[in-house]
Amino acid sequence: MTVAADPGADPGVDTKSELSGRGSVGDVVFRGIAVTAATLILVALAAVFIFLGIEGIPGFSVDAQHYTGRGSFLGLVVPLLFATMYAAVLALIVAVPFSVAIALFISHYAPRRIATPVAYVIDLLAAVPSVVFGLWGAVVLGPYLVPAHTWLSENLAWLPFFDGQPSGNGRTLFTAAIVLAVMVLPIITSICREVFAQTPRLHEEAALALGATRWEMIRYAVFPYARSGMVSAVMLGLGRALGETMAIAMIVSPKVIISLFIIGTNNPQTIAAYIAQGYKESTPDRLSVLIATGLVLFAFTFLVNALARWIVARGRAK
Amino acid sequence: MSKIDPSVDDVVQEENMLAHATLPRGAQWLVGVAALALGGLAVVLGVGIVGAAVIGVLAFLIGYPLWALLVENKRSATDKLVTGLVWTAFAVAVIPLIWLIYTVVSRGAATISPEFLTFSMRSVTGDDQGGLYHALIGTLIVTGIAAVISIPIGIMTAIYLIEYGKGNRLAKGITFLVDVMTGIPSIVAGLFAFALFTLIMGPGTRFGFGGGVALSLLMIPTVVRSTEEMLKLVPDDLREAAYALGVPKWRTITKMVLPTAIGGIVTGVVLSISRVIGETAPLLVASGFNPNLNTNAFDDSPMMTVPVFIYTQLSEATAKGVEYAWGGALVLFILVMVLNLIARIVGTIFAPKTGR
Amino acid sequence: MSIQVKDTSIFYGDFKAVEDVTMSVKPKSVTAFIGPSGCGKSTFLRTLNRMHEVIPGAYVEGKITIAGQDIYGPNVDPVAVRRKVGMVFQRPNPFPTMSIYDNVLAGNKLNAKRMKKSEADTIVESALRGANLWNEVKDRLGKPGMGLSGGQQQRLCIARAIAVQPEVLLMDEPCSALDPISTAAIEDLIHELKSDYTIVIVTHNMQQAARVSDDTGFFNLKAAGQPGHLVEFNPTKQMFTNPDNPDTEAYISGRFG
Amino acid sequence: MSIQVKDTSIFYGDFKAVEDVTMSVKPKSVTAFIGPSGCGKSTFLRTLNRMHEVIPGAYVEGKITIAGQDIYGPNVDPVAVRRKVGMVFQRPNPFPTMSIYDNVLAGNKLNAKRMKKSEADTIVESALRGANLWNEVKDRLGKPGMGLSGGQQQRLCIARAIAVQPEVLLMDEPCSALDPISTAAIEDLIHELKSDYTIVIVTHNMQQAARVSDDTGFFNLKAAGQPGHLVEFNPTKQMFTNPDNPDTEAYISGRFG
Amino acid sequence: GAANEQNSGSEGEGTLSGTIKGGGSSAQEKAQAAWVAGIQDANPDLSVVYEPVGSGSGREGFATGGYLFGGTDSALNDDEGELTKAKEQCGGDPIQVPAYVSPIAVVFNVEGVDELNLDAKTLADIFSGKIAKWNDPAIAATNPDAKLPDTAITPVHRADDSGTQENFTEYLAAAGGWAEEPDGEWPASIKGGEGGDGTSGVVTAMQGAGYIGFVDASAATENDLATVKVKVGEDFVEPTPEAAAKILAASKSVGTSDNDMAVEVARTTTEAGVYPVVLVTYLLACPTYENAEDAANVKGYLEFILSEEGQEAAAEEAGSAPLDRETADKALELVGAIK
Ligand SMILES: Nc1ncnc2c1ncn2[C@@H]1O[C@H](COP(=O)(O)OP(=O)(O)OP(=O)(O)O)[C@@H](O)[C@H]1O
Ligand SMILES: Nc1ncnc2c1ncn2[C@@H]1O[C@H](COP(=O)(O)OP(=O)(O)OP(=O)(O)O)[C@@H](O)[C@H]1O
Ligand SMILES: [Mg+2]
Ligand SMILES: [Mg+2]
Repeated sequence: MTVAADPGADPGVDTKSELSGRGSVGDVVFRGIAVTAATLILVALAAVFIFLGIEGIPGFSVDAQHYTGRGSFLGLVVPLLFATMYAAVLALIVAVPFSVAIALFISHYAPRRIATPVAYVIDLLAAVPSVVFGLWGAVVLGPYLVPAHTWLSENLAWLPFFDGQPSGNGRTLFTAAIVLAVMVLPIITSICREVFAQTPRLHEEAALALGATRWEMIRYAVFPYARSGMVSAVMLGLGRALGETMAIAMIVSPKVIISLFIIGTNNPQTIAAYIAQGYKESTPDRLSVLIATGLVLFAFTFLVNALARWIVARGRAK
Repeated sequence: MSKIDPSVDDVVQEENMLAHATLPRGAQWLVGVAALALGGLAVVLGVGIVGAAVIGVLAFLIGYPLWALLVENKRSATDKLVTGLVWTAFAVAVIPLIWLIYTVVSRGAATISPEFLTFSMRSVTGDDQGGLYHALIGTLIVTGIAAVISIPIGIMTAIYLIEYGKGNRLAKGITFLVDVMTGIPSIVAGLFAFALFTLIMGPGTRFGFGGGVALSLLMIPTVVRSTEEMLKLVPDDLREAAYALGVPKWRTITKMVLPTAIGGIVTGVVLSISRVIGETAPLLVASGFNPNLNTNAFDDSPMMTVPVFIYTQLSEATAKGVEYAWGGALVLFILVMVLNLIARIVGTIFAPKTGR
Repeated sequence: MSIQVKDTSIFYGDFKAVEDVTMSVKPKSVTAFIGPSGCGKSTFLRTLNRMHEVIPGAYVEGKITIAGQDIYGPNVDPVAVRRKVGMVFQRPNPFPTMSIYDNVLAGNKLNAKRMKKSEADTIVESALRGANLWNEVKDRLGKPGMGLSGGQQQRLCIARAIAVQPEVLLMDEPCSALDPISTAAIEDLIHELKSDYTIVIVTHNMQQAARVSDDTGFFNLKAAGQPGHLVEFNPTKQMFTNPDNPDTEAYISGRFG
Repeated sequence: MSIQVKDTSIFYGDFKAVEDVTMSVKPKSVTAFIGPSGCGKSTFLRTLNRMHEVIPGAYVEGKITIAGQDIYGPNVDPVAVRRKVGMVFQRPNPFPTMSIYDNVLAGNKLNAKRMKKSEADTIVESALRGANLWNEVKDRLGKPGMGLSGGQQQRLCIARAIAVQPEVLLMDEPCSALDPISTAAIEDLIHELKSDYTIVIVTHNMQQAARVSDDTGFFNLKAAGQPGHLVEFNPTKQMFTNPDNPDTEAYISGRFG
Repeated sequence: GAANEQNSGSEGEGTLSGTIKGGGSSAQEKAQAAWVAGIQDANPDLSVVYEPVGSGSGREGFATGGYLFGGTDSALNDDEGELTKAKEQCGGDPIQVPAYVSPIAVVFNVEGVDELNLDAKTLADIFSGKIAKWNDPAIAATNPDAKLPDTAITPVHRADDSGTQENFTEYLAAAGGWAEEPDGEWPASIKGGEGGDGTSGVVTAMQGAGYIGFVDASAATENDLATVKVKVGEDFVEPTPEAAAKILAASKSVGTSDNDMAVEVARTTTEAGVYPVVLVTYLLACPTYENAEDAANVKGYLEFILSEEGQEAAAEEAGSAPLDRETADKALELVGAIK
């Protein structure tokens, strides 16, 4: 471009054309595509919501016989919602510490020779279909955990979770929570591992140079940096746990009740499993009840996410 | 930290500067052996393998930091405790993983045979040899459709959120909705797709494309979230460097930002495929059941998929069905393993070359 | 390419970082900006190629013309501005996915310009020579740019900027991570480039300003939290021997004293 | 705290970056390292507080003693070494999620010692004053450290390092992103700190080396790709007036010439 | 038949061709598989798809025209307008014929007990939780020789909505004084007990000691589960296909039209050798189809199902009881009128 004329003498008719917006077509198109994609999500979600609404709203008030003996929609959905939340929370209580620990293990503790295969194996686990988890939980893990059930009911019966007659075959929420935890673990782990590994070296070194031990370095440099990534990892895990259908349906012996007791034969029933188990034989009225419970679950995840968002935002503001 | 009077600079002081007592080298092994011995003792005393393992691990978890606390200091003890916890967590979590994988592999391997992989279940009754060829093809097609729908939408949405929307209202709303989307129960996604195509194509439509749509509903949020995280990790410095070279924004994104983040994005995408490839409930509802091979995803006839194959085989409650179910599980597992391998290779090829 | 700046104020959202700058940068000369940290030198420099606006909420008031054309005018494509006005940043930022070779060619490659291998080789070699990096890297052009030391990385970034042959070159403390030998080479390069380009440089090194620049602008802050402003803009010789403003003298002598 | 280095070579995996350094740093003095880019100054500096080994595959051969104790000895905890040997990096790296206040206190908090608010305030203020940043940030101590300009960030990092009162302070081009006023303040600070700490500084600014240091080490590269080595280590005065080695003279005069 | 896609069913020479799709009862899945295999072997150009989506979805699919034929465990009725919808869709009274009768086995897993005889009342009390121990006098009364342990009884039901369950509770209600409304869903008011998802879920649950449950008789045989002999009249009857087959003759018709062969099963029968805990499952079809090929295919398929060969195939594959010829002939007559 050194050919450009002396700018003092030539204030530039030709430069005018050079600066005006030719290159912007690509930008407009690309941006348009991006906005369209983003909007599509909005549309899809609205469609799901509308569908659930249209198909589900009649289910709020049908014949009492369709509410699984709970009398009314509210009487049905409250225990279901409780159970959904309860199972997800139990699973996350188990999964989150392990996921974070394993992610740290891979990113900061293990020698590379171990870390790579471990990461690989854990990624693989995300791929095991939920029916297989269900099968494994019901056939293999459940019976294996029967002694644990007995032990818990004998020794920790003062906790409401374990206060009662233990199951004889392990088909309980206790087993399901563990299986669910194993199911969400790879999701949480792989995102955490990714964000942990991306902590800028500079920040890690800054902490180390201040005389931080490895753990302190992680607390000072890695966790703060990874916080939002960790929250979204947990949210993804929560989403999966809330919506998990087959594994819970196959493992748990359910009942539509509110109960903290997780090692017996009557375990609280979750919404997704309830829908799966009811939908095959359903008549139109019954189906609308099932879809209405789906709508409630959907609305509930909406609330949970709003809450999580609020918590993150508050944490950031500090 | 109290500052040592710097004018007093003698050897004694220098000694206690760095030579604070430390655990001997290999202390962890010593404690480990002791913990193992304790566990062994527990076995001898008849505690049982699981109990003994718990005792051994606890002994290590407590003993090692405690020793450090006595000899070194609290911080070092905390560090060692966390190290111990991380290793223990890893070991404990790996148990069910390995166990599950072992179960799938050992039970599935017995079933897998050339016939199992190349036969469908068309006209298979009793002890006839059947297979999951039709389901495998179906899974590839249905998941492929889901991927073709979700990956562009997901990645472009993430691009919008990170590169264009930064903090504006639409972006905030969409981020929120994407989070909400992760909470759609998979069966609801299936019911939605089924109802949608019942409306469009006529009643009772179960076909491959419907399954693909249901899965993409589940896949999109995962793609968006993971892509978003990866794009966030590309430093702004680099974008500015590209802008300053007179590169338009869209070229900066496509040629610089995406390649820089591609390793993570591919991992995320594969993870999201892995997440949906094993979905059963939505496929049962939306793409249905078919013992025959069907390669047309848009034809109004059901398309079998491996998870549904597994589920229906299981629900037969026969020995053969259970065997086929494990076989199907192993096939799915191998499929994902291959996908992961590809992702890993792609990831390494395009990973930022730090030169380290 | 002369640059005219009139009554320009620069904002980060609500925060006014730079206030009311008016100056005229002569074409084919080197102009240096000096001033204390935080006074807005980098901020001001970035408005000259519309890089400022990539920060969300950031905007510019006033009028800036390059070669007679208002670069903030309604029909102007910022991308076109940036192609004409190159930039080297304070912190080296080579593209991590690219080799040294590709980094130098990034300006062309990212814009999908086709060129012959020999042509590309020529551009790479001359840009790297210009940045005094050729000898150090000629045997490992295929290696990643991130594997170089800090100083080497910065020189790579300079090579990358000059490889696209802009008409104006903005440099934000380009030598702050460089050793004297590289610095001297860059300074020589600036001297050379001056015959083709209009160069604006931010520097903390007053000798450097004195050595390389024809004109100097001194920015200052009235107080912390207040916007920065241009105290004095004069030919470098005059600035360093007989500044108009007592603050300038204080600042410069503070350095030399 | 005297530092003795004997026959030390430093590696990144297979690549030998620095070869065979032997030197003796006097306690309570300022020692400067100079040399061309890529010669291994930063690398060498990082071995003095065992930061080098945090890079995977990196290792050190030879013997380095601080205050008579082998810091690579079998019983030595690298964490303890780093607590006694503070460090300021070439690129500012405040903790992104912390406020300015918390950044300064980061090191102190690590010691898990409960501090009274007033005590903490005192430490923060004196460290920030020491880094000549107090006036600029005193009204926004609660704001994030990343919101500062580059120079301000670097001064924040210096404040953070001196807040824990280490016995040795390593600085890797601490002023390369600073303006002269801040630089002068830091140089003054170094003068002050010297009575309490042993200071080792890497700098490209030869005047700075001349101004602040008692001893100077000159590193050089025989050729690109070869390991760097210590050419000469002598009192600064002698180095700048009458160097032992013709290479040193060439390098230094190249700067001044 | 062979399952390899490339050379499937080349032996047949039937003339039917095209594809028909039906769906419904998952209990019929195995029998349908056998029928599909049979008809496809005979007609290589015909594809029959049966989707085991559940009876409810099957009826819905049939009523809305999504399925050309349906399979259902409980007869189509008009409680929620399904029958009306189906009438509209078919343009006439839908054909509803029994497909087969399938015995439901009550299975148990009690240590040291190989045989168990129970009457309806005791069964109802066990499943409602009123009888909680294996050594309860009511159980001992019908099993004087068994060594019944003093352990808890865990009754297993279906966690999902199921036709098997509906028929089982129907039996309990009719013969045993079961207080709840018979339904596919297990009544929520009953405390205790355990739920299993699908037949396989119940089979899995039966691993637990002290468990009692009910599954399709073929699943009981397939999984080696011990079965209860149920008291009918003065005898205790095993759930064999032969015993189950006799029930239809004893049951009365409750069809809503001439095309409807729905029956009310005689649960309380005292006839010797009849097993009353059965599931009668039906096939749904329209009397007329718009498309002649569809009509021919559905007609051909249903005729095959009702033929002796078809009934035999189902019995072999699914352990069901073939229809007695009288019923089958009547059904064939209805099906034969499809056009
Ligand atoms: N992205 C940003 N958002 C908000 N304020 C900013 C941002 N970048 C810089 N500032 C503020 O703008 C003012 C000018 O900063 P600038 O980086 O331009 O200073 P500078 O003169 O280049 O300093 P230095 O010599 O340290 O690089 C400072 O008060 C700084 O805190
Ligand atoms: N992490 C690393 N891995 C491999 N090689 C490295 C790494 N960091 C630096 N090097 C190499 O080691 C040599 C010394 O680099 P170093 O950063 O110590 O130089 P320097 O003297 O500090 O240079 P500058 O003045 O540019 O900062 C260089 O050849 C560099 O390429
Ligand atoms: Mg700046
Ligand atoms: Mg360096």
